[in-house]
Amino acid sequence: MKQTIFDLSRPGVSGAGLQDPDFGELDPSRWFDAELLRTELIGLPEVSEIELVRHYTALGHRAYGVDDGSYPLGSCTMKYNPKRHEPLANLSGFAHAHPRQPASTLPGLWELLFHLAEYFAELSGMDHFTLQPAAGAHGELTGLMIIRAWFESRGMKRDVVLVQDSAHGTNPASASMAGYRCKMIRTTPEGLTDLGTLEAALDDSVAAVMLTNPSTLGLFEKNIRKIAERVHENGSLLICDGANMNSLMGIVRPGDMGFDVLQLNTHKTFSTPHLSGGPGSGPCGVKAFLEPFLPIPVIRRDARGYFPDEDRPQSIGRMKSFYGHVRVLIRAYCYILTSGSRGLRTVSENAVLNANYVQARLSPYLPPVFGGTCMHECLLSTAKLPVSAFDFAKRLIDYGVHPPTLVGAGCVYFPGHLRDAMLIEPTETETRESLDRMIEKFLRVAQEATEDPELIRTAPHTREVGKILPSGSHRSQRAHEQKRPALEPPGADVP
Amino acid sequence: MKQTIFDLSRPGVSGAGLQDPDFGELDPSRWFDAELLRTELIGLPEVSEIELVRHYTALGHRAYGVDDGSYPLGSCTMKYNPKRHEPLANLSGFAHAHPRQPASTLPGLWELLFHLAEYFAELSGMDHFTLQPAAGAHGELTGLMIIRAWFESRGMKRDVVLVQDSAHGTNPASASMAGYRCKMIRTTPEGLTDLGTLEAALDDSVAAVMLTNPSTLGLFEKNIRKIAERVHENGSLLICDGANMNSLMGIVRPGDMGFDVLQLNTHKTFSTPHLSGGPGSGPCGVKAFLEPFLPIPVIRRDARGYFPDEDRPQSIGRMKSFYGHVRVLIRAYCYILTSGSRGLRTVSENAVLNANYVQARLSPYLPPVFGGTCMHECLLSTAKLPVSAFDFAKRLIDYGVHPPTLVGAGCVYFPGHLRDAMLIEPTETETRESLDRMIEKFLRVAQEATEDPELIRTAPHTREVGKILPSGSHRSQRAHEQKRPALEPPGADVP
Amino acid sequence: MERHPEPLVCGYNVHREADRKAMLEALGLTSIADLFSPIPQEVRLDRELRLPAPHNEWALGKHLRELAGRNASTRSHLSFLGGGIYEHHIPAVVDSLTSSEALLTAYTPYQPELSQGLLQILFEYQRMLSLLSGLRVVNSSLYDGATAMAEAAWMACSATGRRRVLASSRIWPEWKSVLELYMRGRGGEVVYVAADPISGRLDPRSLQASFARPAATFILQTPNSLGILEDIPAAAALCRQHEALLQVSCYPMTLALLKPPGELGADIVTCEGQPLGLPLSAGGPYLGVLACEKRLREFMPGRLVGEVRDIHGKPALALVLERREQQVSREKATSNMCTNQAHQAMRAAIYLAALGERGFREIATQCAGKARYLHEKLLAIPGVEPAATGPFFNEFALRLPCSVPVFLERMLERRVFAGFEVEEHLLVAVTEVKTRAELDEAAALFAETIGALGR
Amino acid sequence: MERHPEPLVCGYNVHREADRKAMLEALGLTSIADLFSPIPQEVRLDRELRLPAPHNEWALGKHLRELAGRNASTRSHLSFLGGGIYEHHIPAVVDSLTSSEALLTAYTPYQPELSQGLLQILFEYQRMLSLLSGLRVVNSSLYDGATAMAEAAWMACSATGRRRVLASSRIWPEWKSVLELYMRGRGGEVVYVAADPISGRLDPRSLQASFARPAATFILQTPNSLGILEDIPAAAALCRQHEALLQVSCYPMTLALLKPPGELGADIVTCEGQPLGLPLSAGGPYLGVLACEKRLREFMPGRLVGEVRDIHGKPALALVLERREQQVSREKATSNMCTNQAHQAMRAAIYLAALGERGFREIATQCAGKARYLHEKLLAIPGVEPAATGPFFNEFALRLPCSVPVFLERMLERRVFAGFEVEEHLLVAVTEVKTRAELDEAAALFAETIGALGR
Repeated sequence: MKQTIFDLSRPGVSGAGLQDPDFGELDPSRWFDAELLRTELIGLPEVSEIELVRHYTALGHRAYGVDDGSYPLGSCTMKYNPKRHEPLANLSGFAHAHPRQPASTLPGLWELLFHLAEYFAELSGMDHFTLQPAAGAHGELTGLMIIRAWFESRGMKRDVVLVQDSAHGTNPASASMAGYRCKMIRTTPEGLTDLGTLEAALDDSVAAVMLTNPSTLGLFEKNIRKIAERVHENGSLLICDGANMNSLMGIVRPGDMGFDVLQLNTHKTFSTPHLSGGPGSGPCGVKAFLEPFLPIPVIRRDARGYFPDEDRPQSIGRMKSFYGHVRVLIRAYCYILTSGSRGLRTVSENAVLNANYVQARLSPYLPPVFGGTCMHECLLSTAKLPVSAFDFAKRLIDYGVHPPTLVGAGCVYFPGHLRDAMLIEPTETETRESLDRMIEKFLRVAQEATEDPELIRTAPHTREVGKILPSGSHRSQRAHEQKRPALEPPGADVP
Repeated sequence: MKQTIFDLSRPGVSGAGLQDPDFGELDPSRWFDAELLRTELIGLPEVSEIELVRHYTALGHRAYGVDDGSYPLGSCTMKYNPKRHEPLANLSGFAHAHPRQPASTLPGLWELLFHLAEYFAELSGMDHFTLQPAAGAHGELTGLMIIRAWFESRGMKRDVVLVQDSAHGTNPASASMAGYRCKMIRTTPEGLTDLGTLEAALDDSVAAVMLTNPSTLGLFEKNIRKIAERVHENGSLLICDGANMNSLMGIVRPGDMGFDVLQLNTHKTFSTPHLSGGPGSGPCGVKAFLEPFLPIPVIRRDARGYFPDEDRPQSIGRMKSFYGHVRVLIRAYCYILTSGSRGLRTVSENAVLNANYVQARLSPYLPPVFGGTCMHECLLSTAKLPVSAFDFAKRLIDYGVHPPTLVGAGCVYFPGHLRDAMLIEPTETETRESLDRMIEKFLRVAQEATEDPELIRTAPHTREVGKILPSGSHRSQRAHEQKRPALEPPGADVP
Repeated sequence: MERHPEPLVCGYNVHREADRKAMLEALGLTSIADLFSPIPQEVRLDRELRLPAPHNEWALGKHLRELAGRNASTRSHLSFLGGGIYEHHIPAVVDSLTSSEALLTAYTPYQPELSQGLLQILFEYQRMLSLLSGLRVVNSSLYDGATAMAEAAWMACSATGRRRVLASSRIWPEWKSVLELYMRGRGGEVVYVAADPISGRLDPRSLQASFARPAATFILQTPNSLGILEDIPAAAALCRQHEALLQVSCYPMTLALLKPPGELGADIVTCEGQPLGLPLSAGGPYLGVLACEKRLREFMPGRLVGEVRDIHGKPALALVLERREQQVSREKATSNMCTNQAHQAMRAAIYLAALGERGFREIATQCAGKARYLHEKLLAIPGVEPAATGPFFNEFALRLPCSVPVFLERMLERRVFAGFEVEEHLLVAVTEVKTRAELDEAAALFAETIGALGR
Repeated sequence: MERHPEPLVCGYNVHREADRKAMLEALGLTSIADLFSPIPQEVRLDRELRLPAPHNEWALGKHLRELAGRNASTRSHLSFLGGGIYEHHIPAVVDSLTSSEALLTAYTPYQPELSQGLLQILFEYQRMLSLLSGLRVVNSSLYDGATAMAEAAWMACSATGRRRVLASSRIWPEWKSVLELYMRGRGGEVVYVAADPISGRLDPRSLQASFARPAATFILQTPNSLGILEDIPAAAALCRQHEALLQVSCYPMTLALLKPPGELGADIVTCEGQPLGLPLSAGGPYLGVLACEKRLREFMPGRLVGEVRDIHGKPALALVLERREQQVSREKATSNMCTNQAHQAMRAAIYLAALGERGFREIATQCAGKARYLHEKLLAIPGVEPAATGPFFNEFALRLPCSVPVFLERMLERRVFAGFEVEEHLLVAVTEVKTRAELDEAAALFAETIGALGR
């Protein structure tokens, strides 16, 4: 670990002068009672601007982004983030507008958001969208709260949500936050939702069935129409985790499959940057009958123009303090305007093409778990190799490839028997040449694994720190029969 | 060498769509005669945006700037470049203004430039400034052309310029471009201008004497007033290479020393970034009697405001197409406004303090060439060590320190007997801690040099390429008795 | 002249038609349609999407500049808006350092070996906010101040096993809405505790009375929605007495000058982190700050960066305590947090480091000092009175001798956002970016407008 | 509360007073004044500098925004200005990639071991401009188009041993001034060669006549200052006949579509590189492009990046042929060039790579196509006539039935920069960034204004 900024502190140094000569030295003890005032220094570091810049420049170099190379992190969709969006999202009329300005002073903002919601609706086949949710998981929660409000408005109490066992961890967690009990639906040997299990689980306690389609196993639910029928016959609603919408654009729409609610992840489908972990944005779309329940405000249009409507008695309320992640949404809007309908369709086509290409090229050494055509990501197994998927993935780091998604090292949870699976999502922005280079590296690691498994198990060997075992994944730790040495308390824990 | 962008080209790929649907497919052959039109492809590379970004991001990481660490490049003054200047220099009213706009539409620009010229005048003790020159060397040329015009206006022909032997190479080169013959003034054993040699050289062919003060050896010319007197008695003018003005701010002014003309280097004194080699800016100041000869336009103020004046019959004309490097000058203006008079004085004080501190700490191992107090840079010798200054400097690279200035590897030319000297300029933006770390590294290399000189001679060892011998410095090549292997023709030379 | 292959329509697709053909061949397929064979025909879209025609980059720029240009902003108007979101100066170095390409385009640091740099910035953020809040554990971000308050309320419920949440009635109205919605989901109840009508502060007797039934937590916002600084120790004492956790939601700028809530008895501190170097952004993205006592760590939502060791025993940083999180514990997780506001947390860390101890204190002092300067001038206007007697920081509520909405409209015509209406009062915020000339000008406009509107 | 040491006044000085004291002690000195002992008292400044009081960052920002806000620009007005500098679209990716901190804060790559990345970008720039110009050697930049023309004129003088320079009379007037000044310095003579009054192109008979006395070079600008594309082969033939070098100074956008001058007989090509991804910047900084035949390389000013080998024989990049340069050859150098426009050259390289072969051609085609669209509309206005019959690219001269200055002033009132006056004609430039709607609107305004001004 590099010296922290605290280690560099030289008390009494400040950045470039901040004083306002018109006010001079001000003394807070004149304004606040002594018992309110701090009696000791806070302890913040004090450095000059050059020290600040060198410290954070060096840290910024010690990270790995899409701009640095391959990032086939399955289900996370690390595609290229267009540079042109940045200055546009930073335009003064967006970046420096205060959320409490009178609505009449932000007509350009409302117009943009209104149209963006329309585009999302057209893409997904839903009727209305809220752009308020802060991230995909927040969008899931929004959808579930809307479903809940709808049942309540009809005087019905249903307290179960059915979720695929391969779902993103956010799905059951969101259901739980919305006050639902979760029941898991088993995956068939083909990787699809088990229709029998689903039908058996459907009773009048089930408020909703939540599916990811294509699933987190990279497969399209062939029976989706039948599933939707059964769910609706049961009086339940069908909610889509739209995280994988990036493989469907212009080809098929969740709304047309029978989903009543879905959330989108702007970074996965609309190329907003992931920013080391966020902020993201998770717009939530609903069919018309659920529209009254959308969170406030809803952007509407009338004769005078576009405006945020808060006068919505059936609304669930607010999911966050203001309208949404405006400067993230602007990037998604720009992406749609740049791409157009054919461009977006090509995005999905190429995402699927790339995943199948990687699957086909690697399958002799890393066989696909489910075989057949995959969608935008492929699930390959290291079971044939004498090393675990975890070890395999860590070795890829030495070759400048970001590891694929694994249990405990990504946002997808695989059922137990898939612990040796890697979910690989190349994304449409990788060229064939780039895929070939990446495939070459996978193959090299596969060869090394048979020739010198110890080399793989102790990788990475080329980074400033060696292999770090995951803290939360007991399964993975058991698999390696290694204990994580001396887990320290989290960083904020100041001794 | 990394693959070039040409190697990555995939014909038929274009960046994000550029077409204008309102015009559709346009056909140039309808507008231009066939013999005018290209018949073959240009051969430009074609890559998608992600390939472009990854290529140039990787190249951007393979460089070393002030933000990365110590950069004690003597006479080049690699100080910290404030980040706040960048967005201000990019404001729309500067960045998107066309130089052929009517002057009346740019009042803010003229006001800024007018005041900046005033600040430069106050700082340097000159009476008037032109902000037109594109870089320091261009400013020198401007000053010499003004001197030439002044002599011509008085019907006098003088064709010699006297220059210190330790001067920047730009001084004699500029004199030559202005049509002067150069005569060199020897440096005394104390590193100062030899007054005797100077007096002997002064005759009625001498138009000007050009001095750098403090000199490129880091020393202040104690006899500057006497020199100025003699020069002026001879009917010659005294011109200052103001490259080292960064050590004098608020302490002494070249105008008060007797200089008639000087140029400033905005990156050395006013922290404009050096940008891998430019653009810079080299404002040129003159005493009042030379004002009529300044290049056009000159920014003036009258009752209606600030404006560019082109109606100046005695002007030398234009040094470049438009007013100057506006967006570089804005940064210098911001620096002055942030610093104020005391801040600028402190800059010079600390620059000199840091240089003397480094000199004092290193002198047991790397003795100063001239001893005594230096100004903002110190000249140390590796003569006591069994390796050359060139070898020594290259080893510093392995420790993450940019080499100091040397013959053939920097912008200062040292007379022959100083070939083992290193000119070290820490600048005022290095903390004591940072200097101590750098000094530690110098000492480590000095120790290595005595213990394992071969290790030093073959350094650097940690970069993607090994030591490269300079192409131009025959002296240095002879010193090492190594020939540069197979010098290829320059890059643009397409086979 | 040699003809180019057909150009690609879309900007961010990298394959030429020939590439696609060759790749399909490698797959033994003949057309792109074959790739989608798992999708039943009957659900497919049989038309093109109805979206605007593709814009080239400069057409896009013109369009966005036109939209942005129609918005007013704090750059076009003189603004005294606050209410949880404040117009602070953001040093350019914050933008510069956070726009490093890797920090912009990296994923959540699930792979610590590749991510030591970004983990360290988050680690430093956690430590800085720990120092500011006076509590030992800080997570590496939640969505915003309102959701942080709501998540923290649930933490308290989990830790205490109770479902009843008390909250000050003077919480920003939007935040109340979020809190209620989150608690409704999990079956919790929110009960508001009234304020004292004179001081504007929480009424301790009301709080005492609200504790008649056990509660998981009491949530206090300071400064409250009238701008009044609350009495944290008084609330802490009552909470301790009733074995409830105290959550203090505060404006982080106050933490520069005032005692940290953790020291005064708060078990949980939440903030809207926007004032720490984040642009106003017309509503978002912002930053949810969450700090707590060590014993509450198990109940905390979100990511935590901590010190670990690599397999060679070398110290390193990584996400820790992931067993609380959804990717491990699924429906039993403390929260569904996945994507958080990591980049905003980095901004906050670099903002605080750029100002440093005394710089941060200077900014906070100017906020409070300049607010007092304007406050005094406005109280000199006939008919203008303070809405409450309690102490304020940099935002204050005034009783006007005229209709607040009409006043605001008149001021807007003069290109001034004069504040906003809370409980029929005018709430006015002042920050360090206002010059004396601007405050004088504003005061004159206030006087003129109020004078014209009469009584 | 513990007091801080005294704060530092200035933003970019890093020493505290205590640091300075300790360092002085280490030097055996007692005060800062001791450091300046070599400076005689009698020349020292005995007062403080008279400069504005220090501005904090937001005061600085407000001041600069106020100044910038009073300038009109191509963003506030509809502009048809050209004359060597053109309003082209700059892809955001160019700004993004060139703002890498190392590229912003590095020095000239004198230390190739530390600078392979930036050397490579310059190397790629040289190759791209070589392809565009049709000549084998390109340096890694000069200040701007005008100084490049002047430096190249001297190259020709050096190479031929002559001091007489012929130049087309239709060079931008500012460039003529620079050329004359540079040549005056070195004792050269500039003789202008007249154009044909009908076509607007160079009159070959005038050129032939000017060669009556030997000349080092002839300089032809294309498009010329009336916007007319010149006949390079005709000039080349005459130059060859008289053993003079032909320098063609051209608008780089024309090189996308038209034959490279090097192929048509030019020995030297210079350009103002601004159109290749550089902002208008109210005058600078811009980019001087210089390309030449291999045999002229020894006479070239400026830096050259070339392939070399390290001491292990591994290929690398470095500055080469430095024996031409001032830091080696001093008064015998080809020029005094030291700091050049390296960062602008990098921008040009990334701009060209971002567009690529067909993208660059598309932009150039739109420039010419949209210019023709407006040209046609303007010629339909009664009394408006083309000023010359020769072919144009994207800038054209019109004869107006009214005073050009008065017309321009009227158009300015409508927020249109309608062009500028050259030889009593109006010179109008159109680039790819103009939409059809803007061109239609402009044409209508032209018609209305000319109509109102009458004859």
